[in-house]
Amino acid sequence: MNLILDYYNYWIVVFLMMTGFYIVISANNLVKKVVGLNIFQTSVFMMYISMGKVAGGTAPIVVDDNTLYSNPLPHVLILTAIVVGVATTAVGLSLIIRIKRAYGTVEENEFEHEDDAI
Amino acid sequence: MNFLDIISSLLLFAGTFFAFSGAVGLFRFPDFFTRVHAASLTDSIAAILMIAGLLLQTSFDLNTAKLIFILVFLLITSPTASHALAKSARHGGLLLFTEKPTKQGGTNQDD
Amino acid sequence: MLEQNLAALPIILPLIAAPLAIILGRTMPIWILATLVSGCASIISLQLLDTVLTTGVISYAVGGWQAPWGIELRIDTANAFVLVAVTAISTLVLLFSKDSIVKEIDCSKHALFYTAHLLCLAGLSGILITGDAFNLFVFLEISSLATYTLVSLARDKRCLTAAFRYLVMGTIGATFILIGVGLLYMKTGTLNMLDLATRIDLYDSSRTINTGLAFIIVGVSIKLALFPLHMWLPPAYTHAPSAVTAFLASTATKVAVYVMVRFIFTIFGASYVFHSMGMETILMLFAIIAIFKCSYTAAMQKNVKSTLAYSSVAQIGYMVLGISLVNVTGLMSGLLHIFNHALMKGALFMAVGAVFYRLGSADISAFKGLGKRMPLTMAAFTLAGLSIIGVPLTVGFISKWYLVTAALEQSHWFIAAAVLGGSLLAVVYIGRILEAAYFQEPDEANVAKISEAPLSMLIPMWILVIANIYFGIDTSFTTEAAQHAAELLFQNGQVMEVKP
Amino acid sequence: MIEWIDLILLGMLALTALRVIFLKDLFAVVMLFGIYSFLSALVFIVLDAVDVAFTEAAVGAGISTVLMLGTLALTGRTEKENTHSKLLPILVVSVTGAALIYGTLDMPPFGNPDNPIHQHVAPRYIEDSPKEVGLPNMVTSVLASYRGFDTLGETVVVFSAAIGVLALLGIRREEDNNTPESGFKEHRVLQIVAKITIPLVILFALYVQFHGDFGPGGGFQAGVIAAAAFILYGLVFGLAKSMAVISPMFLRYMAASGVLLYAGVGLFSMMQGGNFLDYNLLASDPVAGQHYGILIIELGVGITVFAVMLTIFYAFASQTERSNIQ
Repeated sequence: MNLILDYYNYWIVVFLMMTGFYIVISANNLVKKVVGLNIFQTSVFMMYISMGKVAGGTAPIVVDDNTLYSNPLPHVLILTAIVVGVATTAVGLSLIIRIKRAYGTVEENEFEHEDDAI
Repeated sequence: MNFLDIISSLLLFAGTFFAFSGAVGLFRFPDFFTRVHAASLTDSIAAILMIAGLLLQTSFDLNTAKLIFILVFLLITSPTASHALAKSARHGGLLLFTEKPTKQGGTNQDD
Repeated sequence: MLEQNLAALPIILPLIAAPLAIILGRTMPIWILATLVSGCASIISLQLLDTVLTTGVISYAVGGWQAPWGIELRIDTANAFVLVAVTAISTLVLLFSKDSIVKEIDCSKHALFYTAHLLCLAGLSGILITGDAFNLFVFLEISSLATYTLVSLARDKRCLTAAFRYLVMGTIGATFILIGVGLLYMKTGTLNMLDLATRIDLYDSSRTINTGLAFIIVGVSIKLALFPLHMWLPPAYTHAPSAVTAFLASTATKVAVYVMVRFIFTIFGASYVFHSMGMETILMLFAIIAIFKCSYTAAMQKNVKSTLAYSSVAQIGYMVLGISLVNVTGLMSGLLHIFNHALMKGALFMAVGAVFYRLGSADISAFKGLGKRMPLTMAAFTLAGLSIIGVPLTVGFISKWYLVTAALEQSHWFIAAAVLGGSLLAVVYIGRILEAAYFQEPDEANVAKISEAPLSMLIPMWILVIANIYFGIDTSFTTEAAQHAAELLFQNGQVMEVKP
Repeated sequence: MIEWIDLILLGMLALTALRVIFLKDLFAVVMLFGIYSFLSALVFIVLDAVDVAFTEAAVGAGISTVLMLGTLALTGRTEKENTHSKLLPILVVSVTGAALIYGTLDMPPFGNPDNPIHQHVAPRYIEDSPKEVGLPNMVTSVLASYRGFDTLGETVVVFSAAIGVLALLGIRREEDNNTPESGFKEHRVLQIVAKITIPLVILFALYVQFHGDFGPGGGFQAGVIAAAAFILYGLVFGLAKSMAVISPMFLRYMAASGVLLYAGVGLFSMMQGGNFLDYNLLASDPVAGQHYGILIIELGVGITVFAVMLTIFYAFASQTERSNIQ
């Protein structure tokens, strides 16, 4: 029982990560791949934030001296990582738009076929 | 539990009820326009009731002001959003579920 | 002021030059700025290597905050050595690209090309210099984003799909590294590499740390294109503009190899990774498969760029093989090969770029008869090709020599044999191209437009070729640096102390 | 109580993510991603990461979703039948997942204050940063000062994204009147409401920008919000009008100057004889110096993020208009 209470959060987050990861590697449509990538990354962020939580703590903004604060460091890291994520998403989506214009499709097997034909 | 708390929880409860019924409507209603109607319920009355309930929980400080701002903002934007949705749908040729498609086009389908 | 901040400058200079380039707006001034900055960075990194060799490790606290609270930049011999290669190649590629990109990238995008190049350089230098595991991830992403952009700049539409595949694989790799670093952080509470090293020792057998190691190794393996996670690399290198390929092939994957070395030796410690986890067998296996499988595939390609791209994957196999031998000579041969391979592949891809500049194609059929028509370019190609094969008096021979020595030290006869077998395959794939260049007549249609490449391309190409031969004969500089770096890395992880 | 809310939210996240796998309608997939993002923002709030939640809501549910929708408008909204074998992905995911679950077994328990990450490094941030840096919001202190180099890197990542998008798509400025007006041309109500709300949104962005020292917020969130205001303007009044207000070229300069502002603070502190980004030297009093430093670099971040987000929107939107003409 203790095991479950200690780790339930991480287990669900692992499940979410793997769902995202599965979408990335199994999807044939490029937009869906990018969605999967985002779900994967967002779930990793949740893992980081989960470890920063202190039971009974509050957000790390000073209220008074005797408050228990959650750990601010994971928050900082994830703020950075979110930004990195959106930057990657923007570039990925731009590539998709260009691929659509060049190949007329955003389905991986279709343009792979065309690439092989060239 | 004092008087304010009771009022506040009543308001919150009512808000939850409307939010829930809005969600049910979103799934159960027959066409796009009625669904927009159901969805706008959550933005308007449910939001008003909930924020009112929360207002009673504050001690009339900065948080109160923030909540009021949120409420005002919601009251401006959410009806506009519903309006824009419905109008675009109508311009796009979506018909009410009671109407029949005519020769000029129009469709009952929504997704 | 400069003296004190020297360690940070290789990152800061290109980092500031990139936005400046956007403000400048015109291509020519941007090119001058980029080349100057990159040149300064290479001079600074030479200076840093010198300092590190004479006075020892440089530690620089960014923002004045001491590690582990702030971010530390930490330069020892290993990263200074790779940094010299990266910044030098970057400068030469910039010189080379001025004419090269005219044929391969739309005019309106030249300014963006140089900006992205600068960003990529900043990212790579950041990865090399930083002493903080999360900061490494941030710089990894800067260089990756710039790389995706660079690859997608070519006119051939296939570069788009190649760049997208690269983006997806690269992001998965980076996310794996992020997960791995997260697990380490969770267990140790720190992100500073040295601090991590001391604190990981406390939790050596923990399952969380084991998983962290696995994720980091897999993530980095994607980034460095270790077989079988290399599938993104050949299309990206084949379809990217030649100048970009020349830069990436000789720097990006090499920096990833460095990251692997850094994580294995400095952070986790060799004894944990290899003795407790048995990683060496896995790495060795994949490295040997990479050498044979990819050398073989390289020999099957119609496109010379594609041949060289597969050859790169095979060469990465040699580096990983060196690491997996777990002795100083092996690691040294790996580091040496990072440097030497940068010289060879830079020269080779520049030569292909020059051919592309004249003929608009990099197919083997385009190389027919070039031995007479573009003698200087093909001579450069030949010499660099001999270096890839590992002919004595070239740098390729030196790194393979140490690799074989390392294998024999461990009495792994079969590895020594594998290295020689790989060289034979290299003879095949380089030989095919040389055969076309020297013993076949050019196609009628091409005769008219073939002439020697412009000087701006020949000069950087020949600088690299001469370096190939110079460092093949006078090996004292490279071997001493690599030896020193390898010894230091083996000592690391055991002696570090962190102030409370 | 908190645990239960956490659990319910995580459950909803799991359902959303699973649904994405099986849906073929990409529009719905993207909307579900928006929901996923919002739900994860709620999880972040439950776990006390208010700054992160703010960012996730603005970026994941806001900007990312808008960009994805913009892409869908160009690429079509249904996914075709996937003929690839599902076996390999399932195998890879199972192995990876199993490795992670194995890794969780030695993890420090969730929420326990004795965990190593709460004992090492972080206590200094919690105990000393209000004195050393002088800000109540520790996240801002760590972000902008202790790990300011990361944040510089982050700003550069955003800048690189703009370079990437510009290189890939470019921004086409249609001066002539051939450009079809935005689809909302007839929406009088929308236009009026937009006129009322846009100033409020910009005001809010400024509040977030300068209040980040005391509460959740900071340059990044502010930049995104301010960009959202202009994106709304562009959507309602048409791209051409929006570009007349802020031209793409000006945005390029803005994006570059934000990074330069940030790096300039670092260079200045170097000139004062300190290390790169050492704000202590910006004023005679270290704490005041920290204050100035953080204020300026946050401004730099805000400017760059605003400019880049709007640039990306311009690039995407001008693609849509272009395909409308064809």
